[in-house]
Amino acid sequence: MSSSEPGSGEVFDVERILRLVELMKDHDLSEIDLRQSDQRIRLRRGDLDAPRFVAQPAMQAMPAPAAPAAPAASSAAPAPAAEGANIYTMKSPMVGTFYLKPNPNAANFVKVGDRVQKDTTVVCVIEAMKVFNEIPAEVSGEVVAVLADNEEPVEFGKPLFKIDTSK
Amino acid sequence: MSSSEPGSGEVFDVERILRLVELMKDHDLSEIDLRQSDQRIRLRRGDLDAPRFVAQPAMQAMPAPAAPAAPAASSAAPAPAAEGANIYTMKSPMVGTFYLKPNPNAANFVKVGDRVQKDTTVVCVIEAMKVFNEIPAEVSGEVVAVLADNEEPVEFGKPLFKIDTSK
Amino acid sequence: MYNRILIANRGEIALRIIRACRELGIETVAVFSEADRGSAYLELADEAYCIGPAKSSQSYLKIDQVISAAEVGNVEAIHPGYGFLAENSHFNEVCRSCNIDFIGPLPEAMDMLGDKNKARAMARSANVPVVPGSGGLIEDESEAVRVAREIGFPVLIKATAGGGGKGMRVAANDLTLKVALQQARAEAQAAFGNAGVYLEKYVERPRHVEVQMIADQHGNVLHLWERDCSTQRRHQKLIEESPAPNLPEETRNAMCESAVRLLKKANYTNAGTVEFIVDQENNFYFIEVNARIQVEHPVTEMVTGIDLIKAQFAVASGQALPFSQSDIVHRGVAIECRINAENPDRNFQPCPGRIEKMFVPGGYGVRFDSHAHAGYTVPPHYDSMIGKLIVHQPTRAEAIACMLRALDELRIEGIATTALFHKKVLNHSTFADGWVDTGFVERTLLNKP
Amino acid sequence: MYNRILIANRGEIALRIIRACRELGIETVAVFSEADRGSAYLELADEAYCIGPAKSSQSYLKIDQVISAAEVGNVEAIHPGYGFLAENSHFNEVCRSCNIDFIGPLPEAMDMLGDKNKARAMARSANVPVVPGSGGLIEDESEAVRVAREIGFPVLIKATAGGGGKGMRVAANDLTLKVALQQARAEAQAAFGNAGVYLEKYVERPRHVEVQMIADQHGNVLHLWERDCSTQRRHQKLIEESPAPNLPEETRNAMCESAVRLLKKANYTNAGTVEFIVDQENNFYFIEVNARIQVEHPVTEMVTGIDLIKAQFAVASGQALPFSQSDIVHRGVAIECRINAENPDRNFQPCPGRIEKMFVPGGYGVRFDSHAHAGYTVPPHYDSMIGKLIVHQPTRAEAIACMLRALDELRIEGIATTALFHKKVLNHSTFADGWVDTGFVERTLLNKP
Repeated sequence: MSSSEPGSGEVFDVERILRLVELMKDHDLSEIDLRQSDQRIRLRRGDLDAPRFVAQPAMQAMPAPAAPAAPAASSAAPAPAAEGANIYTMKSPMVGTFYLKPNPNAANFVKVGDRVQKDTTVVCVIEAMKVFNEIPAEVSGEVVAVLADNEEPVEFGKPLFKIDTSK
Repeated sequence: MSSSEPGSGEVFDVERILRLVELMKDHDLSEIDLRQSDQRIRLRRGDLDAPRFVAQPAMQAMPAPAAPAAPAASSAAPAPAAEGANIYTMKSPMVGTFYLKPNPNAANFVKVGDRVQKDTTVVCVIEAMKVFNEIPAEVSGEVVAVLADNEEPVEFGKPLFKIDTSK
Repeated sequence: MYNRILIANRGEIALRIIRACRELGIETVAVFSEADRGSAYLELADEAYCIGPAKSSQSYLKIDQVISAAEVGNVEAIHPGYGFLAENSHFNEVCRSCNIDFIGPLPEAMDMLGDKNKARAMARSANVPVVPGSGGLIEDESEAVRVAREIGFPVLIKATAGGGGKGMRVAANDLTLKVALQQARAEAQAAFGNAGVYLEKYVERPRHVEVQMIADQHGNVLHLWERDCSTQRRHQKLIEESPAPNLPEETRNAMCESAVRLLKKANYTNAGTVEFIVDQENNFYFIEVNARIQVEHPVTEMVTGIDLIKAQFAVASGQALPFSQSDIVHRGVAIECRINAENPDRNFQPCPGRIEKMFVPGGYGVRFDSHAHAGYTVPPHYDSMIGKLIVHQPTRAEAIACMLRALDELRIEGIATTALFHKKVLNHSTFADGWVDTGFVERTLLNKP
Repeated sequence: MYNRILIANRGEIALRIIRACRELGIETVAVFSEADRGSAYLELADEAYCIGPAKSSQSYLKIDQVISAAEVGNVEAIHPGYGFLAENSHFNEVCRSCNIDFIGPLPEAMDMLGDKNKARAMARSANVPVVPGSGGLIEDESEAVRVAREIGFPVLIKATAGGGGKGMRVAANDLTLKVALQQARAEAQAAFGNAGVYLEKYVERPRHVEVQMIADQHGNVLHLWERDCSTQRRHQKLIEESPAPNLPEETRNAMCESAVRLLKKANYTNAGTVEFIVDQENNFYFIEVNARIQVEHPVTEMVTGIDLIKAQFAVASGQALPFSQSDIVHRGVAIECRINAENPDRNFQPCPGRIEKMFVPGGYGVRFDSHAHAGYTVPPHYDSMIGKLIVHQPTRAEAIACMLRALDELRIEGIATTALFHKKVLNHSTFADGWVDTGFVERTLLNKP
């Protein structure tokens, strides 16, 4: 392999990273931090998070909220997660029951491929405390994915739609 | 291998990192941080996880035994730790009271600079249960350091002398 | 008994309620803010719903979101814990209007006791002693002097529109009273545009003693003896214990009986606390009722052997209390130290952040209630309490010794906590002798008058 | 009381003793092997000396090194904990010959009760029931039949030179007895070169019930009620509880009184346990005395409110017991689960190694005694127990529910433990009904005859 071979490509040499990781595991290293001028390889492993309860048979914690063991901070931002440049993920503004159609017999408000207008096109209804809240699109564009099922209970921050704003 | 070979590749030389890790393990280092101009190699090992009580004002735990937070295993071997090539560290074979001289008025058994003969030269006495155990040198060579004080309580594995076996 | 309930709270009290429910076989639905996402205790709930961002006003205090989660979670009841919506009678009403039981008293009782003046009036009518005062506004000096002589000096002059100590004065005799009255009036006028003031007996070096109550829907109103919570800093409790040291038996009994009379009159149900202040002559005066479970409830659990959270569910679901007053025997001494993420060396400023390492004390007589663990990040958005260390021993001296050794064992690294400050308090002769008043900590340990 | 003592043990019991000493204001000197160097609990001792390499025979069992550490550490007494030197009467003598108190009974009592035959004889003379048997060797068939009929079938034939089940046979009637006798003889001859055998009543599905004792040097010998330790695997206790379920009150009292009679006769002092087996008809038979504090002592501490380690120091230092038999009231139900670093899925093979993460259960009624923590490495050289989870509740059903929720909370990652296996036991109807015998676990849960 090319550990001694010069060139800017070497930092990204997966072979070597692999060897470094093996080395960390074999020798119980918790961190490796290598720098040279503008180049850096930093590897950390081991104990960074909370005790995990998910393996517990006696519990059926809702995967969505409970699963992530990462520090709260990492997932704390309810801000829309940009994906690619122009894909906007619209999340639930409240906890409640998600409806894709105004009534059981009606057609869906929107389906993949539909164009939606910011603040005007109603994309779904979320029922909270017997109130049916019509939720308008947060951006203009084309619906590229519907991420929740009709009548599914959704919590605050649950991704509902992906909308391509470039179209 | 190319650890001594100059050039931009050397910081990332896995072979050398491996050697550094061996060194860490042999001497129970928890961290190595090497820097030179824009170059840096930083390795951390094991875990610094055992909760530390030493800061506790209410406690005066004996530093010697209590201090190392490294996993017990790493320091479990009572084997003499080689230092340099030819310096042998002679450790206490028992817990007891360490005496450098046969009686208060006598001269020390040995002092720095003295030559000692393996199994024959008595280098100290350790009193345990009213019994004064004469401790002979474990190797032949020249005493280069006396590491315990007269009448000091010593525990099993406490370094007592450094002996240069090359002389 | 319920099959499924929602916990409208977070942190240690949420975990405390989850624990009780698991033992009772009740399924739990937890709610959490974005800041608490991923907390380990949530995984002990059967379900957990995010109800909003970190800010309490947009999550834990948002009634519609909590109720909506309760409906989505399909629960029969909501336990509010303490703080947040626990004493919000509107929330209490909304729950019931949605056919969801609120684990606490009825809204009417909550409102009645929540209003200081109404509560005071009810106390009088239940002939529970209250701090003597002018009752109404003081019109002129002569009246002030008359009232002051009647209730006895020293007296406290309070602005009726008051708050934050503004328009407050202490007077020790007729002369100082006249001066103080004018100053207070002027200050009140300036501060609130209302010069109205009233008089109240000034209680020097009061002790804070409260009585734990539990009442069912069948007219049984029982007390679980008292707690002394005099070890405070800025009116924040630091250490609570039971029994109250150096409290004469007759005072103790009279106080507990007063609490029972008051809550009976208020048709109170579920758990609650009746707070009193006790002066240096062991006279006690009613202050207020806390219509909720309190942080320090474990102290009472240890000395009575009664699980208060389990009892709350039992009475809320309509069960009659399984014990009578005479069954409630007080055994030994329990002390609780609140472990807060605060830096005692920096004026107790909150110290949120990641707990790198943690060693929890254990062994005989030690209980630790905490949702924290190594790797847990204390969020900056909520109160700083991260755990409660409770000990139970046959005698007070043993309890103090046990608490000291437990505090030595407790290791929380990565953030500052109040653990070691508690040792200062426990090691002080005034605490050892059991003569702490509510001003002790600031006066003696923080050198503040 | 002592000012300074040495703890000749390691792990959780060393920590347990350190905790008691810190509460009593006694300075502690700990000893440790190279394998335990750096363990956190050592830092809670006032001093700690390394006394040898990992191997017990060269450290924790090395009398001269322990005594030497005691002299260097200048202590007044040695607490041996359990295991290692705890029941070594020679060590006991050596301590006293060095003017160091041994926290336990006198060597004479230890020797007397340590010898099974002497103990059996003493039990008979104290009129404590023992398992009926032939007493001496069985010479011929006719004698065997006579004795068997006398003590009642089924009977157990045991080789006098026996061990490991060799030369052991069960006989249900005259016929099988004759065959079994010959087989046992032949097997014993082959195995030990000694065909001598004797008869004993065979107790079917026995329960293991033991009585906790404490005695001072002033003739006070008291019992602290019983513990049921029938939940075992290969004679290793897994779960202990008090009171023993389904044990008739009169049996319980008779058993406790027998234990008192026996230890009085043996001039026993300090803490000890008298073990019995109880048959399906609730007849109880004396088995042996454990002349030490036991692993499961916390169960008794919870239900009696008496700290047994503190009591050991009190009586060893010459104090009279501060309570009488009538003061010892049994309250509620306590259960202990031993948390071992073993893999239940791999025939409980020991599983030493590093604990990566750990979450300790807490809350009302839960006690956890453990020296382990995140980052602690369980050494392979010693027994695999890393903690004891104890619960105390008003009723047995509540205690089981509390233990189940605590086991769910307990998280130990990096090594396998027996935590989840305990849930299998606790959830089994036989355990819930309280009819576990010493063969239950293997017969029912491990499908072994």
